[in-house]
Amino acid sequence: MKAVVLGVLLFLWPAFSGCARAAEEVGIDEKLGAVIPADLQLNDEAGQKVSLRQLIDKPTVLTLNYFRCAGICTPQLNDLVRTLNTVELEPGKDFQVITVSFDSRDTPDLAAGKRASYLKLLKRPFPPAAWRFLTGDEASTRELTKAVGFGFKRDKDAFIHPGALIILSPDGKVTRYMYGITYLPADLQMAVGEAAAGLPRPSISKALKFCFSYDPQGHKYVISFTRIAGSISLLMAAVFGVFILVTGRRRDHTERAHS
Amino acid sequence: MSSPAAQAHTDLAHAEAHGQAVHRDYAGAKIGMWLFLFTEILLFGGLFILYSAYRAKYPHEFHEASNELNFVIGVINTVVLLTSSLSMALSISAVQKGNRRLSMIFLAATVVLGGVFLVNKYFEWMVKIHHGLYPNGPELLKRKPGEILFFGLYFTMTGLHGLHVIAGMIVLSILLVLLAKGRIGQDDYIKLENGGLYWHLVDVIWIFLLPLFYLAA
Amino acid sequence: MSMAAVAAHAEPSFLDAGERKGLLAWVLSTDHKRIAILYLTAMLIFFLVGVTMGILMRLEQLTMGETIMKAQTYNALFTLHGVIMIFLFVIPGLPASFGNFFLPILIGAKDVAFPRLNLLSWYFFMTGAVLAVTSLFTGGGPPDTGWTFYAPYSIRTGTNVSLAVFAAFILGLSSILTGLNFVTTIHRLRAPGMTWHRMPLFAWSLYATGWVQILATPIIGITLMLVIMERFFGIGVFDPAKGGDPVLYQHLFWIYSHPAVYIMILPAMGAITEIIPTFAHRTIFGYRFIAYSSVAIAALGSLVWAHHMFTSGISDMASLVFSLLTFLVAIPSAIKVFNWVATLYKGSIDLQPPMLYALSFIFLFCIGGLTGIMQGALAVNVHVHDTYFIVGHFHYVMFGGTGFGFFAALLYWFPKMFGKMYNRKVATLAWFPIFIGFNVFYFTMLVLGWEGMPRRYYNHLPQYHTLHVLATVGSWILVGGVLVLLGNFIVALLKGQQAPANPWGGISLEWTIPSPPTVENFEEVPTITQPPYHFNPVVHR
Amino acid sequence: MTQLTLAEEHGHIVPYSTFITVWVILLALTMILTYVAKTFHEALSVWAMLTITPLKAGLVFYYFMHLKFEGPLLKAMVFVALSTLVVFIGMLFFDTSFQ
Repeated sequence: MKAVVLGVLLFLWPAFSGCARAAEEVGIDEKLGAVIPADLQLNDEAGQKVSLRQLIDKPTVLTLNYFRCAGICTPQLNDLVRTLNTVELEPGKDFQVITVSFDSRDTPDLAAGKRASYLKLLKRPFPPAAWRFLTGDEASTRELTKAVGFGFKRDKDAFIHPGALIILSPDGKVTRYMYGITYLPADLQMAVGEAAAGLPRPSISKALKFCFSYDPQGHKYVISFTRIAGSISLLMAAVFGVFILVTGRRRDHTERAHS
Repeated sequence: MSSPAAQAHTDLAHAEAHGQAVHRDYAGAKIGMWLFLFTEILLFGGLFILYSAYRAKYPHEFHEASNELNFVIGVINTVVLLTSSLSMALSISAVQKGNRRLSMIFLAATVVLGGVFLVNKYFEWMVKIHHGLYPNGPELLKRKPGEILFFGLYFTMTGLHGLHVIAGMIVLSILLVLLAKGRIGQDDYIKLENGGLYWHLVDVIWIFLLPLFYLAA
Repeated sequence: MSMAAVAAHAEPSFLDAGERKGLLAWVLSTDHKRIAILYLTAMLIFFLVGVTMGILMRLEQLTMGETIMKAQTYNALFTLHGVIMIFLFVIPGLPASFGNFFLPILIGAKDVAFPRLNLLSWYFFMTGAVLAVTSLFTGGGPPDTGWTFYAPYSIRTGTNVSLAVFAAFILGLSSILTGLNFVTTIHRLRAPGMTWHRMPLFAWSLYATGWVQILATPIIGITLMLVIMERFFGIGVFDPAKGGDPVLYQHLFWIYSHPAVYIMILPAMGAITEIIPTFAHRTIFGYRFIAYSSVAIAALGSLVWAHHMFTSGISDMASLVFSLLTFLVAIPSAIKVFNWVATLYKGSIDLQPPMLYALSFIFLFCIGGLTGIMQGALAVNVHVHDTYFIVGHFHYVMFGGTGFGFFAALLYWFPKMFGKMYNRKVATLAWFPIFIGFNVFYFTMLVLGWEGMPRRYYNHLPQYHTLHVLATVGSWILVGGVLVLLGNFIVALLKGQQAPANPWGGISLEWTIPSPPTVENFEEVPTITQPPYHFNPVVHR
Repeated sequence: MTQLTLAEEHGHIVPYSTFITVWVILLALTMILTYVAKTFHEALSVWAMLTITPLKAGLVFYYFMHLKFEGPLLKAMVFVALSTLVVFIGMLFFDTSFQ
């Protein structure tokens, strides 16, 4: 009965209201086929101004991170390294990787350090020019993230942001999004192949991963709260179980006596 | 464990197969109702899981947001629902004793108290909505994430509970009619008892909602 | 319909009885047997729709690049294939059809505990099905989230997710009502002498399934409702912009959906357990082990949900524990397999069609289970995550397991349900293409996945081409066999021979009553005096 | 019909006074809970919530919902359902608290 009422109510909603949308969205708002603003000025690892037009001349894997990230950025880039190690493509010739920091406080120095450490992780010959780490002022990086539909939000000192690879064609067109923080070499290979042909392709596996800030104080609270809740529920369960055993046995006896 | 005496049950199936109501399997109907209540408990359980996960994550925000709820209304509503539960239980005892008139009075009181609860709830919601504190409301979106979640959960859980109260009132009203017509009486009151079980469960859920939202400050 | 049956027995069969005629006699009937056939018909139609979508997807992979459809169409197709197959065929599968028909008969009852509720749950099922199909053509186009409706994408996408999610909610409700009905029936309506340990094992498996349906389905119900609320009101619980945590959506989703795997497989195991002793002419080995392992699978299966989330950023500690629990579930499953094999050992096996499919079930389920355990091991999981290995694995479990169990049960009980015998030679011949096609198709998928072929993509790289062609050819063989099998049933319905009351020499209660049964099932309520599967003079326990 | 449990259920009538006593206790517990939550600091009020609320729910289950007068079967079922919920919550926290 109640279910029917509920069902009818639920069914009527679509008639009344459109889809509610948050003002500022964290996540990916796909911009397949859009061309990134190629004249944007960013800083390379030596602090020199460089425009994306100068860099993008082949299929490009774009990742958006910030370098002091304590969340998913490191696992994401580590998995990208794992993928790059096995992908059957030649870096620097078939494709390149560009990592842009969306945190304006990141410096070219920091970027250079990151680059060095990730290049060290790569187990195959990888021309340094095939993986760039760029930084920039807030206005330029915002323009870039907006153009590719990458929504993130500042949270105190950290950022809440999604994890994804964005594949660009040689002329800077967005052709594919690869969501999450783990990737398959074959997937990347296909994506790069399509980017080379300039064909935008809709995405799959849209389970986005998000990066949250870490709050040590709150964390402590979690554990004590859990402990309390856990011990109480265990206690209750035990009491209830004993109770059932006791009353149940008595009932059994009377039943047997009667039948 | 021994098999239940089958004669009664096969009688039931027999009667059902012919669309007659000869005998009611009293215990069977009750088991069925309890199983249904379990699904309700787990339905709300999903929400309680979410609540506890988010409260653990945003303890301070939940604390502050809870301060904005008027706990007096919450406590008054608790008293109203507890009293309605009492009159529901009394109604069943009355019908068991064969006092149908008294049973009807108690049942009607239960429905009326349910209505009082909803009216209170309505005013409480309206104040919040008036201040822009509703999901996607202008005021709420300016708040911290934890507070947005608190109010999101507040509206979802009290709203779903409110729907259950409405459903319970409808069921109990139907039972009131059946009671008036004599279709429920001293010898066959399982419907009333099952309706009562549902109402009490709605009460229990509110018992949990009170401290989670109104007294979390 | 079957005049001979009417002549032979005083009472008409349930197919002929009743005052109403035509379609109304079916859609208004509260007879558990008619409702079972309503379910069966509807599910077989949805199954064929799902198969068609599968075939189209395989055709797309026959060549590289765009073969017959665009990537967006492929996305919609695999979502629909999943939703239709899982929610409309595999989950309701055996309980709603064979469970409804045979549970009351197996325990010596005349109907389920709540016959009207039973009919209502069929209507919920059909409503959910219609809404699910409607969601394809209306709103912003077919849902493209995959059958998991993962937040936050599912709360953002412009496609018609709301309606599809609502459909899943209604289907869940239908599933809950069926489970509730079965549990109450087993508690209240067992015939005199039918103690718990004299109950056929199919009833045991339905009992365990019923509990999982009751306790796990509400969680998905509320989760799906929250997705709808999120879409319309923006309450924020799964929206990271408002502080929500999408990982919690995955938790709640898998709390239900992993046990759902056991809702799918347990009844199939139960049906197999009925078939094996009949055709081995031997008491089932380890009755209590099999009965309790059903309950154990249901209980343990509810605890392992997070192994679906190893790459979703759950904590390492939790990963470890869930990994361990996943291995634990394998134990009761293995107990069942060992007991089946022990039953076959030294039995005089009669390789009739139902037995043939039942034996294939054991084989295919073992492959499915073992590949599942491989994923339980963490390191492997990360390697094969989101590849064809996963696709191959769950098709081995769901098609090779539940699907073959369904076919076996249909072959076993068809003569009882309709009073007609199908052509057994054709059924046996159809087994060859089905079994061979199945393995060519899905084993190739396992290999593809192991080599890194990503799932859910309409295109593939040259190095996978040969295997893709092989899989597509396998799909044709498989579907050809399935069509022959199902066609055989239709022919039997139209002009099959009258089936005897007990064509297989079974000894459970359903074989003591006429084929098809009368409305009341039993002329006289049976009194049970011995354990089930009592083939040998030696009393089992 | 001759079954014991049926006869028992038909026979058992809870006196009005029992229900009224339970109701008074429930109201008193509500007041205590509110008082504690509003006067004392967080830890104590969380503890009060964790003990008093299940106690209240238990009273409603036990008396108002007649669980006290039911057979062991129903009690066991309620136990299974509630422990399932507890286990779900526990397992989920197991993940979130280690994250």
